[in-house]
Amino acid sequence: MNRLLTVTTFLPLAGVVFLLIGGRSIRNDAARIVALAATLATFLVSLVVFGKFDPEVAGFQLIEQTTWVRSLGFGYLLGIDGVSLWLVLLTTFLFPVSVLASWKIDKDVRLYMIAMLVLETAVIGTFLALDLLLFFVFFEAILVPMYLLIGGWGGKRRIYAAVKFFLYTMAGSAFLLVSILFLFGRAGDTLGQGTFDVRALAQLATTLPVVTARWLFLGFFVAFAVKVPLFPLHTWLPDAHTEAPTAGSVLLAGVLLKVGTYGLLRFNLALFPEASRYFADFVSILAVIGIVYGAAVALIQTDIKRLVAYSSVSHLGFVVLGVFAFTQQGVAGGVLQMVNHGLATGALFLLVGMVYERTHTRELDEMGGLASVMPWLTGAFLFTAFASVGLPGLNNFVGEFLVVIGTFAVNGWYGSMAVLAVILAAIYLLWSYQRMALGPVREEHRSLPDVSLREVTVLVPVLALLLVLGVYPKLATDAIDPASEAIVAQVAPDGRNTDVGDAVLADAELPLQEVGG
Amino acid sequence: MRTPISYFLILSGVLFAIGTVGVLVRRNALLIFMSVELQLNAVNLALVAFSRLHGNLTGQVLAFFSMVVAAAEVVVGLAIIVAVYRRGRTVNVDAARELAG
Amino acid sequence: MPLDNVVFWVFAPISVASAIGMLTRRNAVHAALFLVVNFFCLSVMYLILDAPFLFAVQIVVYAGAIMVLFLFVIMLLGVDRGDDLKERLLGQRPLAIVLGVGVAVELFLAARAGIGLSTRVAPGFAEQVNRDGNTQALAEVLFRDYFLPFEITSILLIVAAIAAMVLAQRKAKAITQAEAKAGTPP
Amino acid sequence: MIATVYAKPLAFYLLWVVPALPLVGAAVNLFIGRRLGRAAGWLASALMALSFALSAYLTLWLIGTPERLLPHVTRLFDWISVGSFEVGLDLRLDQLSATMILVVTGVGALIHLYAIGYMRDDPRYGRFFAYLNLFVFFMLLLVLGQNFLVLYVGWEGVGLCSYLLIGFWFDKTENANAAKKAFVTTRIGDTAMLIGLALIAVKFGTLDFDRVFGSAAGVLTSGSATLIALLLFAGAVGKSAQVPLHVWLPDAMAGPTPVSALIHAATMVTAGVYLVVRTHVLFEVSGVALTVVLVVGLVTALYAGTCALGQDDIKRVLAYSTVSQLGYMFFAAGMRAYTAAMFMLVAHAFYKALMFLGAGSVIHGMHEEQDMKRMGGLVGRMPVTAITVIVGALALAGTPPLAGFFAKDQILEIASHTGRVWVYVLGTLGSVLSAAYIGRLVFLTFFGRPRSEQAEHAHESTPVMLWPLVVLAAGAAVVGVLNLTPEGRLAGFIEPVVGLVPEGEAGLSAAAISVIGAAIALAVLTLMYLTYGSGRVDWLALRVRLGSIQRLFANGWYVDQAYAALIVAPGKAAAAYAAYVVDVKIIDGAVNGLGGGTRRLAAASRRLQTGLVRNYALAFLAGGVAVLVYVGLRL
Repeated sequence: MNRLLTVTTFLPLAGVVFLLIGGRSIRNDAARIVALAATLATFLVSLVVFGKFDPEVAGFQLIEQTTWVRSLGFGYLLGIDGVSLWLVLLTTFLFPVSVLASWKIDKDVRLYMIAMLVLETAVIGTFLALDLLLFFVFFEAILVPMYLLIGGWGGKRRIYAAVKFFLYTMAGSAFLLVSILFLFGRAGDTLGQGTFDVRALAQLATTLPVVTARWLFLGFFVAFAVKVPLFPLHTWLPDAHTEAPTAGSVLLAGVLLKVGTYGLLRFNLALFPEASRYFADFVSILAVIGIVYGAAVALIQTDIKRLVAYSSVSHLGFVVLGVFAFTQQGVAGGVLQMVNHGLATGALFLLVGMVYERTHTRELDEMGGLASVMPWLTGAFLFTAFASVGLPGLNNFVGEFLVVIGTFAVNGWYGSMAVLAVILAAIYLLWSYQRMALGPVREEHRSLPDVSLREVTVLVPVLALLLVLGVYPKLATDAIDPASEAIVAQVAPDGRNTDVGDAVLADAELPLQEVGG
Repeated sequence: MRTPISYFLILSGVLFAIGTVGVLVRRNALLIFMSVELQLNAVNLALVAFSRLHGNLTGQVLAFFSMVVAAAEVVVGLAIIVAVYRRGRTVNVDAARELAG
Repeated sequence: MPLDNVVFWVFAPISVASAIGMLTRRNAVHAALFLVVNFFCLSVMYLILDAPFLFAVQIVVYAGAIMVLFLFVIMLLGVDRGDDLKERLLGQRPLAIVLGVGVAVELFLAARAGIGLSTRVAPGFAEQVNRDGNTQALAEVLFRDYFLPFEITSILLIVAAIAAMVLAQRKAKAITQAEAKAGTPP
Repeated sequence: MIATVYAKPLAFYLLWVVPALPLVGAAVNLFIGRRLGRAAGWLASALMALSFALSAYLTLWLIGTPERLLPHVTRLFDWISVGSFEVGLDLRLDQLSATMILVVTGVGALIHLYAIGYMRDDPRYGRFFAYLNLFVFFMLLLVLGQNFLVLYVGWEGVGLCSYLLIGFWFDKTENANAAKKAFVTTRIGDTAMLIGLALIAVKFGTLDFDRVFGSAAGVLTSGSATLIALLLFAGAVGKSAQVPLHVWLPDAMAGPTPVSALIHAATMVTAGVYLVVRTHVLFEVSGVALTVVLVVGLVTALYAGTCALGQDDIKRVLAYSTVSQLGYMFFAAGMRAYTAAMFMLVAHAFYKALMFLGAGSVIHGMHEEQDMKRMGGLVGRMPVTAITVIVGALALAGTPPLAGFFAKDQILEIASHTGRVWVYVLGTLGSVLSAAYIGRLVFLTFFGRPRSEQAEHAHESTPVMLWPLVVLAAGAAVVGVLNLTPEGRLAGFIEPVVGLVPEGEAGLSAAAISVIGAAIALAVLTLMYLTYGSGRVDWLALRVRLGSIQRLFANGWYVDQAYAALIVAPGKAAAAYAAYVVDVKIIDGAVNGLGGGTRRLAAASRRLQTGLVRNYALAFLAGGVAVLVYVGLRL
């Protein structure tokens, strides 16, 4: 039986075992190398998954199924589709980058790396689990290493931030757990045997009373909305981002937030299609508020990390908006946008971290003119900022555009409001770049070094992907498209046209102009 | 045997209730402990009565186990009381208020 | 009136009275003695319930070993001078008594609802179940059906014995480094 | 929609090379520009020249190709493909885009050449050419795109490059501010445009030009056509600096002068005009949108003309002049005179590039002095610059037989002939203004006495800077032959794409309009000479006399200040409210309040924990009894 997904998920733990067995005798450099090797190996394995993945197939592939606790119906069920494929690739890609970016951490390196590796397993497991209980186990397992990373290696207010992060997420998860258990019980009543298998539950959930399904939807929704985070459940994010160490911020923005949007897509839409339609407007409005609000608040931040954090609130709003448009372009754009945001915002945090290592400040007012002393570093920042702003040709644009047209097909106002935030994005990112890099340089920064070889190694793959996915997004959308089509087919209201490309054909016969010979 | 089984059960219940009250009203740890023993014995009586009622020995076996466990419990419990007495020079349970919120 | 009925009506009041006696004595030694009486009455009950082996065990283990242990500890700690019976917790005693009566009433009702007040057992227990003697029959059940639990209780007893030793042990005074250097014994 | 039925046409193999050349130049200069040293500029210029040669070759091919094979479309690869919504990276060569690439690469090449001299001493010389090349790449993508999204890529790309170029000397804060202002202001328009694109995608299911335009009349109601056209026009307004989004352009003068020439003459700002012409089908379906274009163009032409009159900074005069001239092009397009607009675009590219480069030469000669009050009498010290700039100024003022004369004349003629009397009158007023401000510029700069130390010692620029001036001056002088009448050669060339020039018989005769136009230009120029060039009028006293009107013009009618007060300040306040009140007080307050409430509840309930084990036992028993009662009642 094919065990590829299990290997992908648990390979990082091999590194953990190594680090644990070695005990305190492992030196810092050795710990770093072990972690890097483990994450790189995981990335390679995930590339194998990518190679074996058949983009023509809409459903789950490479499924692995084993009974976990037979008497209770707990299963071990992994599977991958176009949506999770790219999120897993994003995860396995960002982890080696983050490990490399944490090279300068000197405090308890071994423990730090253990936390990173456990985190990777948990995140990958979250994206691959098709068994709700297994998903929940991974989902909760994310919390612990992340809490340790923020609380152990963070900035001045790290404890406050870590606790806030933990409590917010736990509060959300409580609702999730209750809902999951309810579904399990339902399955027991209906099928005679309780199950957490998402595929089986999706069948079952259609038989639920409408009101029950709506409550369950909300239970799932709260847990994921905290993670996304959707307005008004977002206030943990700026604190966590600001206080987390660089790699923590990168992973938080790059990967962890996607767990929320992924959960909405995978579970809320699939399990509760009727409730999803019922709450679509509510969720979309929250998303739009988040988009505009996050951008507006980012506008006046003086702490560069806070600024990027609020921009995440704005960008993730786009993802949710696209997903809840229930059109093929919206959902595919949303998924693509998850990947794009992970790369672009991850890169921004990497760069901010590098700047911080040099200037020892996150306050924009205490920087200025850095472009004169480190042209490459600030150039990379500008490049990433433009990607984040949605400049066409770079990755974010494609996702945003798909989301916008996907949303427009359903509701022009949501789309328009979301696009307005693009202006704000240009303002806050360019202004932050200006305050950081332009103008006269400060005396104490005059001798700061530009990027080192290690930092180039960290940045080049990420920045290259920003460009590649902008110029050739089909690389990703070829796999995402069938999956999103399947999801949309489940959830979209009957009779609605869910494909923007079909608009004309549905509306009118076209006298297409003859072109050429 | 002509005595109705329910008599034994009622006797068991009364003894159990007395033991319960004893646990609640006495302050001497040793006496509380004795009251617990009384409760255990009351239950044993019920078990044996049920054994007789159902015509098999399971209840008696259970009562037997209960006695064995009670013996072990008494040993440990008394040792704890001794240890507590050594710390506070008292076996008054009201004096041990470390858990007060 | 059959014999077993007579015996019951003799020993049941005694056991209740001794239990109440235990509850109300200030002196711990007296209370313990009342409890011994109570246990003895219960052992008689076992006898009329056709459980002679438990009758013996009750007398030997409970009335004998356990209560001796209690008395021993009472003496050891020197807490036999008597308790202050005045209740200091507001409402504790009346509430306890009310609840205790409630428990008794509930158990009474449960017995009535469960088996009725006048259910009498089928004869022939001694002939069928205890055919080769109660002890032998019990041993068969115990060592065949309940062998594993039996073994586990033996482990429990050992653990309890060790635990008692550990708990009751006086902590040896720690030898400070200075003392060790000076060579003075603790 | 790819026209590759028979053997692939020549353009299939060559078209993509046109934008690829500057892209290669950009990449090379970006990464190893520093090592190339001087060669960076020559490399960039050579690639531009090559690109121009190729464009010319392709245009010739186009002219010789039968109409039924046009337009030529090349799909480089599938860009976006989700569901049945597809966007390819498609390039299109037709008469309109051919005209544009010729202008962009031709004028662009000259500007590159000029920059070799102008930027000679800049430490980031290679970087500058990388940005210039990148800019041209995006501009070519913009005009060659076969669908809205490729156009939008170019559209945003030139915005990006203008940001980089305007803020090229970023160590001065005001340059950085200007760059940001340019990007953000144009982005406002771009955002509207993006909404328009989304609407098109939703209505048509495609963004391909041919399919959209081919079915526009059938798919769109006039209401939705108006909405889409106006949204697209908003993008054009931003990019082409029309009222009310014109504020970025004067500030964009912070960039190096070749940048000003490239952005404000040849390329970026004309993108808006190109967009309107390219998408004219949508505007025509709407009808109302065309009127809006006309009005905005006219208002801008007049408004910017007055502002140009009030400026002292030589580059700001030219900036407002550009805004004003673009207004002309827009109101031409608003009258459906697309060919006239395109002709004006071409002519303007020549003479405005010339003016900017000439101004740059002056600034260089004056040691970075840009204030015209401190110039004067430069004609003797910088003869080549002076003569070429005067040629450009005469062209701009509309003096026959230079290019500007024909361009402006045709627009006014069409206005008059189609019965739009008020448009004709206001347009003529606009040409009075343009003759006035450009005359003022020339006479203040080159005539009279030197009014400062630098002016005394000004020096002529190097040949590498002067040659482009000469070439452009020649172009500005003779490019009029392309389109001597509204139905001239250029019009005939572009007609297959945009349709015929509107005709009419109303109003004055063509000859009369030409004579009036020429007379006005000459009269105003003479007046300006008397005021500023002859030395007989104390113009400094005059401006004091004019007082508030002068200040109004100089400050661009205080539009910047109004925006700051009405939009920026309330926006900042709202953002601050969101961040410090909503986030901190309300949302976090609620969260913290929840925490505090829990804590108070705990403080209250801890009293239950007496620590008395008998209390606990009592509670335990009470619970047990209660459960038994419940069970009993259930039974």
